[in-house]
Amino acid sequence: MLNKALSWLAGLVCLVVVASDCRGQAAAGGSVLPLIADVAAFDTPNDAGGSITLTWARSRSIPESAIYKAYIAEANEGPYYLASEIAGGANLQSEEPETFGYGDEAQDAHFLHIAEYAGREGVISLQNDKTYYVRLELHSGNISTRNPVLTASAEGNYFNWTKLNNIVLGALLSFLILGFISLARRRDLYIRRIGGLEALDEALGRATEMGKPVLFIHGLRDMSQISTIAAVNILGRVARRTAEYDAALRVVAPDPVVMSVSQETVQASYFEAGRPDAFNPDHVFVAGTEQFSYAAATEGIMVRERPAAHIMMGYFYAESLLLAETGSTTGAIQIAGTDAFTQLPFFVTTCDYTLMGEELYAASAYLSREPKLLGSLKGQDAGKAIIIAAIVLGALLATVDIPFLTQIFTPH
Amino acid sequence: MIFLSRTLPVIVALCFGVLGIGIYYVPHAAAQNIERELALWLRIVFAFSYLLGLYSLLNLHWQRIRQRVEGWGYSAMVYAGFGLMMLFVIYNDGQGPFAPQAEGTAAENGYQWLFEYVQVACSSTMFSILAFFIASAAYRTFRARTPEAALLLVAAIVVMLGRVPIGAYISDYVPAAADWLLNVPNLAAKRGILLGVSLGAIATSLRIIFGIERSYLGGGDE
Amino acid sequence: MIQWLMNIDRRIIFVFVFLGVALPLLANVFLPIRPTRDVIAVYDQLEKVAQDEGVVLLSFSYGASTEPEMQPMARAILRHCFSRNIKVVAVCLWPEAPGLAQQVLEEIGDEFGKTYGVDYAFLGFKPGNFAVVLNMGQDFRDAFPQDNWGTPLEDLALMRDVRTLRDFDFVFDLAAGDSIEFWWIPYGQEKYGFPFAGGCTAVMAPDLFPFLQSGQMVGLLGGLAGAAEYETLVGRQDKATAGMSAQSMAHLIIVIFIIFGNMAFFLSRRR
Amino acid sequence: MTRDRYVFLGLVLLFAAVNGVLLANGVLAADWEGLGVIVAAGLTLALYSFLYKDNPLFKVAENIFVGVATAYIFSQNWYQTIYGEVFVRLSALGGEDSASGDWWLLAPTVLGLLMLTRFSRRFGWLSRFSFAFFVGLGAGLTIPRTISSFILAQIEPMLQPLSWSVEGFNLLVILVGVVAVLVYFFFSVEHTGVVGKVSRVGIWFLMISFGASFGYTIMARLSLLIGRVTFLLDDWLGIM
Repeated sequence: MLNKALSWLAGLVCLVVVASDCRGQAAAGGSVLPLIADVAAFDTPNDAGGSITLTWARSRSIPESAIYKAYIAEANEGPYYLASEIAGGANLQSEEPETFGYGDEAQDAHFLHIAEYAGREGVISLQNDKTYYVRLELHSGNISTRNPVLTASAEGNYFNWTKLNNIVLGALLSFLILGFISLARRRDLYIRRIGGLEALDEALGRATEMGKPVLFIHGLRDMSQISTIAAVNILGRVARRTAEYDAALRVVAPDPVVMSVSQETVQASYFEAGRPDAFNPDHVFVAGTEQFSYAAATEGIMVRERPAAHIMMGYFYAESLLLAETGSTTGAIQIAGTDAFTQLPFFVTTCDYTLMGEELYAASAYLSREPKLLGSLKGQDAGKAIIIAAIVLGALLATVDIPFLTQIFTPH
Repeated sequence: MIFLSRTLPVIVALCFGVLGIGIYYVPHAAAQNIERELALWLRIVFAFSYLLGLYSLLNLHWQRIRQRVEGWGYSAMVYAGFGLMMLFVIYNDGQGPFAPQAEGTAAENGYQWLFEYVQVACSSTMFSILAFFIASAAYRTFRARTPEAALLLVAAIVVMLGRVPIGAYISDYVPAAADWLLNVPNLAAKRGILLGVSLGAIATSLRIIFGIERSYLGGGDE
Repeated sequence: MIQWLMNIDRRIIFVFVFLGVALPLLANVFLPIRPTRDVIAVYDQLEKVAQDEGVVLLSFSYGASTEPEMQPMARAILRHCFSRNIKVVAVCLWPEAPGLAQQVLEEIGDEFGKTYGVDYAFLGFKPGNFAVVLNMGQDFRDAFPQDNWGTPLEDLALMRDVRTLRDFDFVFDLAAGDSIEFWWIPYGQEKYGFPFAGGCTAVMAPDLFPFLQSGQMVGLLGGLAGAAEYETLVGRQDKATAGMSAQSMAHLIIVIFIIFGNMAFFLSRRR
Repeated sequence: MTRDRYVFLGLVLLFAAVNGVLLANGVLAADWEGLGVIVAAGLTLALYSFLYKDNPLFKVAENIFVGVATAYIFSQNWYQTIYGEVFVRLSALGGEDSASGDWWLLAPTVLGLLMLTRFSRRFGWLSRFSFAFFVGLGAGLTIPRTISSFILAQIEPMLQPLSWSVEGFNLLVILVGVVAVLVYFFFSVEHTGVVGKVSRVGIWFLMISFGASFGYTIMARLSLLIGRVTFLLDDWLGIM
């Protein structure tokens, strides 16, 4: 609709230009330059208003020193004020592909946005929905040409067409993610085995053999965080196994809410394993609430009780180093899982197995089979597949000089 | 009642979520004014959310003092520090709390004094303690247990030497290698992670907007 | 022997580290520093702003816990701005930042005889993280109606022409958290396209390289080393440069520890 | 335990003696600044006592500082926003010179106040409206900007022509790295065969980047230590 109106306006303007061609006049005092071809004036698209745009054809015959001058007025008879002047070779439409496209024709046309001009009483900004009269001139040495006056008015636009790629990609990703979530509600979706979970079982087995307890350590974030929810899901699995193997389990948390949720989870797991009697709520407790006192208290448990396995899950901050360091010196098997990328290096170098970033969520989805987690994960996988395809294809096409995908993926 | 306490908040989230997406694509002044107004609202609500954090911290320590939990004396210390600073905050150089904040340096103003000599001193010391533990961990636990961990450690050593003046003393290749590691393979991995995290953020946002994720609302309705 | 060495009390290692840091500081050794590309890029950008007599927005997004890393950086950047007569507007996006920002602004402002309100302005802290950036972009006065001490912005000569983020020639964020990546780039730079760069703690620095290559950031100062490189460019050796000898020594000690520890690890495994 | 007690007592006395000497020699002035330096040095050393072992001195310093920081953060919210904007502007409402638009300010104020009901058993559900607004709007604002800044803007610089040059090689490495890391975090396919190999490459890239982060994190912590040691040696003892 809007585009149609624009092209109609442009067409009208061209007509005016053609009509005025025959009565082209030379400016006073100089010899004649040809009139500037295909001049058009219209509202600048994709903006909040307050700006109009002039476009005209590029002339390759004019000297480099030539300059274009645009004048603007609020009435046909003037007074006209200089709005802008640009060099003869500047402001090609190809410099602004988001507005004028990537076609070759953009090489052969100029553009100029006018948002303000220097009036008699200082700088005046263009107003919306007001008709402005603009005139383009070309000056070269002491000769010049003056095109007839055009009119245009600025207005606020309702859609930013330069964001088209953004909205299309957003809609596609939304469709995929929401689609997979609704699919996951109807049937179970496949995700691959997560290596870390096997390592976890192995560690629990060894703890049983050694007859020592297993220590589960929560990260610092509260129950509303995905990483904490994932940690609780994994704790459910750990508790189930320790109940089955009859191994002792200790759980430390820095937050009372995380602790009580963990208690419920462990209790439920012991119940499922048919060992409700073996559950002791005192084994799930808050070790400390401040970062370093939590770490120090947990270190104390590591050193005193010498658990056979330390399982650290959730979002960790700088205390990760203290935990993992003390933990590894006690000789326990250590398994960590965190989406705190800054702390991952410390876990990788001090733990026997580390679930990195999204692997933690995937493990949580794998264990809980919750549709919203599984569906999201699958939807994100689809998004990754699109990105991988775009990268590989786009780079290949760009190499053979077809920058089609590059243009699509350029943000404006 | 259930509609009011459960369904309506989800509808509110949906409306504002869709509005938040929509105004991004509309350059018209009307939409931009809405964005300006909403940004202001977010800012103000954010300021109140700090009070929530304040309450929850003070309440936590108050409960510990009241129940005489082991180490409750340390919780009293939180109140001591808080009370002392609050005196200066409220006093505000004699102007009281219903006036703009008073100007002054640490030498003139108890508020700045406490900030500079207690808060800054303690805060930065806390994290510098980690320097010691890193050294001890470097000595005792950062092990190349797997080929991957070995690669990690080699990269770490190159970066650690290459980014400080001593690297160039050892060889000109050290800073150059660190530079390449950071700008090429590190960049690639970080970009891969960023793309993954972005898709995750979009998925989480969608779940919130469409009411699939409600845990943030609190109140244990799920 | 190796077992004994591996099991020494970690407090002995702590003493090593303390000495490794303290001795070079006491010896006052200055090692020559070579600025890297991303630091030079920030310097060049500010030089460009100086030529155009522009205004810079300095955002303080760090708190007391990273003061030793970030404060020298803020000092070096401000010295560059004030020595080249660049006007500076400072805002805080972290609640703990104002005390630190005020300190450096007054210190460096006095050093160059700058006038408050004309050469620089300090607008204090606003809560809201990304929402403050969004708000500043739409309407700067809406986000910061007054300066830190309640003076309306109209009364500050420097602020008269500032209406939105577009009116700044350069935005520089000093970040201890993810404010560069998750507040300034998506909510500010993405829409308004101003030249943007940042200085951050070393912890954050490796995460920001993708944004340098994509051009979303002009340059980057990473940690105390970045600050030292900037001090070198500005030609004024200060705390960061002084710290570099200790930093080098401490890195060397840690690298030796890692190598030694791993050698012992493999030797004991072979047995 | 008793030995530790004597050690601490000795250290406290030593600290007092050192400060006495510093004040007597004029290294520290007997004013608020001098006192500040002494307090800061005392707290710094108290926190460092954690290196010996977790102890009451450390915990006292840690908790006092948490209290001070909490009050500081409160004051910044109070003076700049809750008083400085909300209170001042709302109390001007109804006055003659207030713009009519200011009434809008009531909305976020009410939402902010509702947030505070969260801890109430009876009215806690009211806080859900604040969170719904806050989190819902945040989620909406995030989506298009994430696509623009983190997906499009990060993909576009890779879709460039490959060439036989250093830049071309680096671009190729980046392409391979990004794809391999994405494959590593791909959960719909078993990591065997080609996919398994590519994901191995992904792990290598991840490890190099973790190494870079590891090195930089060590640098950061040491910088903080350098800052504190500089404070102790220079500002407090005056021997640098």
